[in-house]
Amino acid sequence: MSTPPSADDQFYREYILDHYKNPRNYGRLDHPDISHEEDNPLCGDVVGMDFRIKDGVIDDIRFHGRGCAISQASASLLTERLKGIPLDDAKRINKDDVLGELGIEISPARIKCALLPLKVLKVGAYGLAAEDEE
Amino acid sequence: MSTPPSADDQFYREYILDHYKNPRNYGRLDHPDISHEEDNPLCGDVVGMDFRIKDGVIDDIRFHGRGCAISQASASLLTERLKGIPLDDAKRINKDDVLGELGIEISPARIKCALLPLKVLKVGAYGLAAEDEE
Amino acid sequence: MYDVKAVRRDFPIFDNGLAYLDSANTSQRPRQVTGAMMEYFEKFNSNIHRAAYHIAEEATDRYEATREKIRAFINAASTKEIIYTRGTTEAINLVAYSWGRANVKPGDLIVLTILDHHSNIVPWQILATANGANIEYVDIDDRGELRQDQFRELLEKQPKLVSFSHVSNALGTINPVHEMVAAAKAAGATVLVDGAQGAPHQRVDVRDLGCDFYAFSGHKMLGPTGAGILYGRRELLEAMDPFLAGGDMIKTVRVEGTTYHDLPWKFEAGTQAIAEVIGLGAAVDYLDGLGMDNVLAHEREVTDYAYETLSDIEGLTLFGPPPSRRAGVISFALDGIHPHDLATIADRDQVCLRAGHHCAMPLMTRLGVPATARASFYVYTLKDEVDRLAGSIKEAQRIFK
Amino acid sequence: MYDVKAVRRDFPIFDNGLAYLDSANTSQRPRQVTGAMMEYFEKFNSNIHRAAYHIAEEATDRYEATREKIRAFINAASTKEIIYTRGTTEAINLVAYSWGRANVKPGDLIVLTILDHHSNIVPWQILATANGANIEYVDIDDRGELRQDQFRELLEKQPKLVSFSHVSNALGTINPVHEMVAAAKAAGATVLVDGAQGAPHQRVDVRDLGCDFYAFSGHKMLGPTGAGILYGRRELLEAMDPFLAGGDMIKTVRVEGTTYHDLPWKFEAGTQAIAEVIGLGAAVDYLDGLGMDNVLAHEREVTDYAYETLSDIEGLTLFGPPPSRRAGVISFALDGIHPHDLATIADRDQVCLRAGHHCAMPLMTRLGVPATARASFYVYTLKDEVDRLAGSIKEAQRIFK
Ligand SMILES: Cc1ncc(COP(=O)(O)O)c(C=O)c1O
Ligand SMILES: Cc1ncc(COP(=O)(O)O)c(C=O)c1O
Repeated sequence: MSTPPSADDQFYREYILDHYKNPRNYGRLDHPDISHEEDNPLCGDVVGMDFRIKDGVIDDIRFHGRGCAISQASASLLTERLKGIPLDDAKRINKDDVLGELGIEISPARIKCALLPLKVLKVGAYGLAAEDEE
Repeated sequence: MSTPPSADDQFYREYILDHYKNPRNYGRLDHPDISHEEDNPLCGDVVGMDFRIKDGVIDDIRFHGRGCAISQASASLLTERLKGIPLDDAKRINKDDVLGELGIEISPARIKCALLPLKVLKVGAYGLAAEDEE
Repeated sequence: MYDVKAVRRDFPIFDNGLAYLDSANTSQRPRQVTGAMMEYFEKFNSNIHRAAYHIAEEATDRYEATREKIRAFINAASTKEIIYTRGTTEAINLVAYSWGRANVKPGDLIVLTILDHHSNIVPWQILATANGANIEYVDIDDRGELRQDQFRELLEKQPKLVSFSHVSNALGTINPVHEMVAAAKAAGATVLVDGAQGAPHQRVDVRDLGCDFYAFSGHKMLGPTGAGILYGRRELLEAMDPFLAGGDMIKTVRVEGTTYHDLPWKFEAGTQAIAEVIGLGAAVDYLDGLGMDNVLAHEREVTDYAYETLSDIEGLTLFGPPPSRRAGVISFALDGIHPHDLATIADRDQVCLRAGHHCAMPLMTRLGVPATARASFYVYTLKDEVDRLAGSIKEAQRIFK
Repeated sequence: MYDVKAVRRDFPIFDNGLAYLDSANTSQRPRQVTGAMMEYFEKFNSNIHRAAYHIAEEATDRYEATREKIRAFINAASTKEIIYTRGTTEAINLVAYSWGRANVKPGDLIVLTILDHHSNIVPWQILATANGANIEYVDIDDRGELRQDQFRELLEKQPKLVSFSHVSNALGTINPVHEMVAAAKAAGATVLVDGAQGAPHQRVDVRDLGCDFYAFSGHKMLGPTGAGILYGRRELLEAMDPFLAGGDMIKTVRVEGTTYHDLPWKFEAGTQAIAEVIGLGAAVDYLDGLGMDNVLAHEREVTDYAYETLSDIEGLTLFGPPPSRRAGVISFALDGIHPHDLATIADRDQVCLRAGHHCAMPLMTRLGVPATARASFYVYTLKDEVDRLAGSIKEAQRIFK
């Protein structure tokens, strides 16, 4: 049986709340090289990302969207990680990296929120079939 | 809870078996005034009746068909009762009369068998909607 | 006096302190219901109809007894008008396929409402596309109530079908069904009422209502999953083609063709959800035992209390009409806190809260919100659970300060 | 060693000496299955998907876990290919509506067999009428086996669809499904196998079989009523329109139109039979625990014994193939005794026997009998129960002497 997270757990850690309330790289880019948005229709979360690519490297990145703390903090954290790295390296970022970065235990019901930004990256930057990332 | 009929009950009484094996008024009439057949598709029982009417009286009657002991004995019993009575009296014969004549306790699953001959009478002789007799 | 504590003792799931505030989604089931199912499984488990042995007769009797209980529960004229389905969704789809495909013609108008559940929208969208019909949606006003003026205007266009919910699952709005059905019938429309949130919570009289179809789900009224009801006026059901085909809905099958069984079995193909229908019968008995007027009064009391309690919380927006015109459903939003985050925090306090679009995306779009948090109540809900919800909300506000 | 006595202890219904010989109709359910349902009802009763609290996560996990169990049970490639339905009948109707309406064209040929269950005939008759297609039926030979020569001839006409049962519920005939599917696929047909009497009784590998669809019912394999399975090849399911529409099968719903959810949920509209699906998962676990090879071997042993025992009775006619090519089903007739009368007499000895057309009227017509008596066996059947059946038959012969 799954149990509810205990009252003293750290689900909403300070730095997650911080990323939620003060998102990094938030906004839009003019004339981005890549721009892609995904939503999670089941809960209404939306995340979009704009990329500027120079010599195969993610030179600049912004995200926009709306939704729960998990999806928005996850997007903020992901953009921090993506900024300045080669696209090829970005390609290798996976589920576990994203969940590891969040550093909290995420219940099955919320895992789609946490992974929505990664889906934006994969589908937007590589045209991967969305569902393969689920 | 319903219980199975006990082993010593008289479900298949002698006279029922007798009517089944030696059906009265069995066969067909030439040029009947009324002829009607009904089947119970759920179990495959078939009963048909031919009537000769004279001055409003059932002058002669025959039944044919195939099926379980209950339906065939019930048909045989019914024809005995019908023969020679005015059609108007036949009209008044109902469910309880038929079940009473059979004189055994009939389980819900078999009641349609028992009443099939009555249905033939009602629908055939009076054009009543079949289901009203169910 | 309605004794909610006594009621709760019939629900083992509450033994560990769960505050279940999601009954509009699915209700809990009392021992009486699961007990009736277990009795079937352990004493007379068998298939129904055309059986030649006693346990199958017992199963058939119990299965058909539920039909009479349901008939009486909604005051239908005949058990022939009571069709078993998996739930409201299948019931509406049955009508969309069997009645809709044959009766809706190119250019016909279907009137729905923006309040409706997806199950009462998407089947009609598919039908409209298949048959070339048009759909118009009645809008809501700022209090979340259907705009009756607009409804009347749409009726002037002589819609073929009008379908709307008795009660909105997302806002709790109780629609003026009597007036709406009467107006739609006067306009010549066939009328379906989605009673998923109606029948479980108040006395329903389909003859008095005058609708052609009324659909509801057993699992929202203390019954098990897997069994629900389509009520249809006999005349319409008689004229309709079957929906699903197969064992039990036929009279004769021949290579040359097939004749169908009488109502209601014409619409019940294949082995039915026998245990579930028997469980549903026990649920109706249970509700009858409580009395639907008492059920309604109890829910109203809890809803009033919740409305008041939540109104007092700063930064909380309530959606929908005032408590006097709403059922036991409260949808709301918190400033700066997404409903999902609230639900996760409430879950830590063992408070079960729904967060999302409640299968009513057109309504969410209309309200301009992606999702809401929703608390919903039933026969077993305590005011104390409302207080616990308020506590969770305040905790969320503290975390997200 | 297969310990049937131990198996029987898991089935409380046998405590009072019932000889249940109607498992082809519906099976009994062990404690493990009803226990899994009760656990849901009492511990984590809630609706699935999109839930934001832990009991709903648990319910969702268990509900989806059954899908993986079923996938493994029939060796499908992906859980996306496993669609929950109410049973075989709904599964076949789903294909007839969603695949059939879009793909079967005027003049197309549908090949069925005279052996089939109404659920695998009537949906296709309706489809054929709606879309202007023709149906041809493969006949049987004198032993009740499909005439393969005729089947091959029909395949030369390049049918659009071929649908037949894995095992006949009326005669127990095990059809040569591998060969038949391969031939039908080679002829370019879409192939549905009605596995209602297949999957419960033997190891099934849908990939090895190569069929496009495989349908079966939970209630015939120790699971509760209300849950069954449609397996479909992903490619076909992806291309198909949804069947029922409503909550949960959509991605977005807007006034302007709707987008559908991914597989398998695209085909699961509205609140599902959650408790029943969870129960079905426990049934698969139970069968896996016994081992399907052992299940088959046990049934074969009982069937051989029954075939022999009944063959020895004078005035008894057995229908169908020799035991080596039949599943645990024996249909027979007694001279001068209608099957219903036999069943009633057997019932007095607590022997549950089916009498009727077994939802296979075209087959009865073909055999020239209105009905047969049928005994069918499963994991819990004892040879002793076969002896009791023989006793009831002799008692009937004494009464009707
Ligand atoms: C061969 C066959 N097909 C289809 C069915 C229909 O299954 P269900 O009644 O579970 O839908 C049955 C069950 O009787 C069957 O034996
Ligand atoms: C108003 C309304 N209509 C229809 C439905 C669909 O009911 P079910 O999921 O039982 O088919 C629901 C349940 O969520 C509902 O609240």
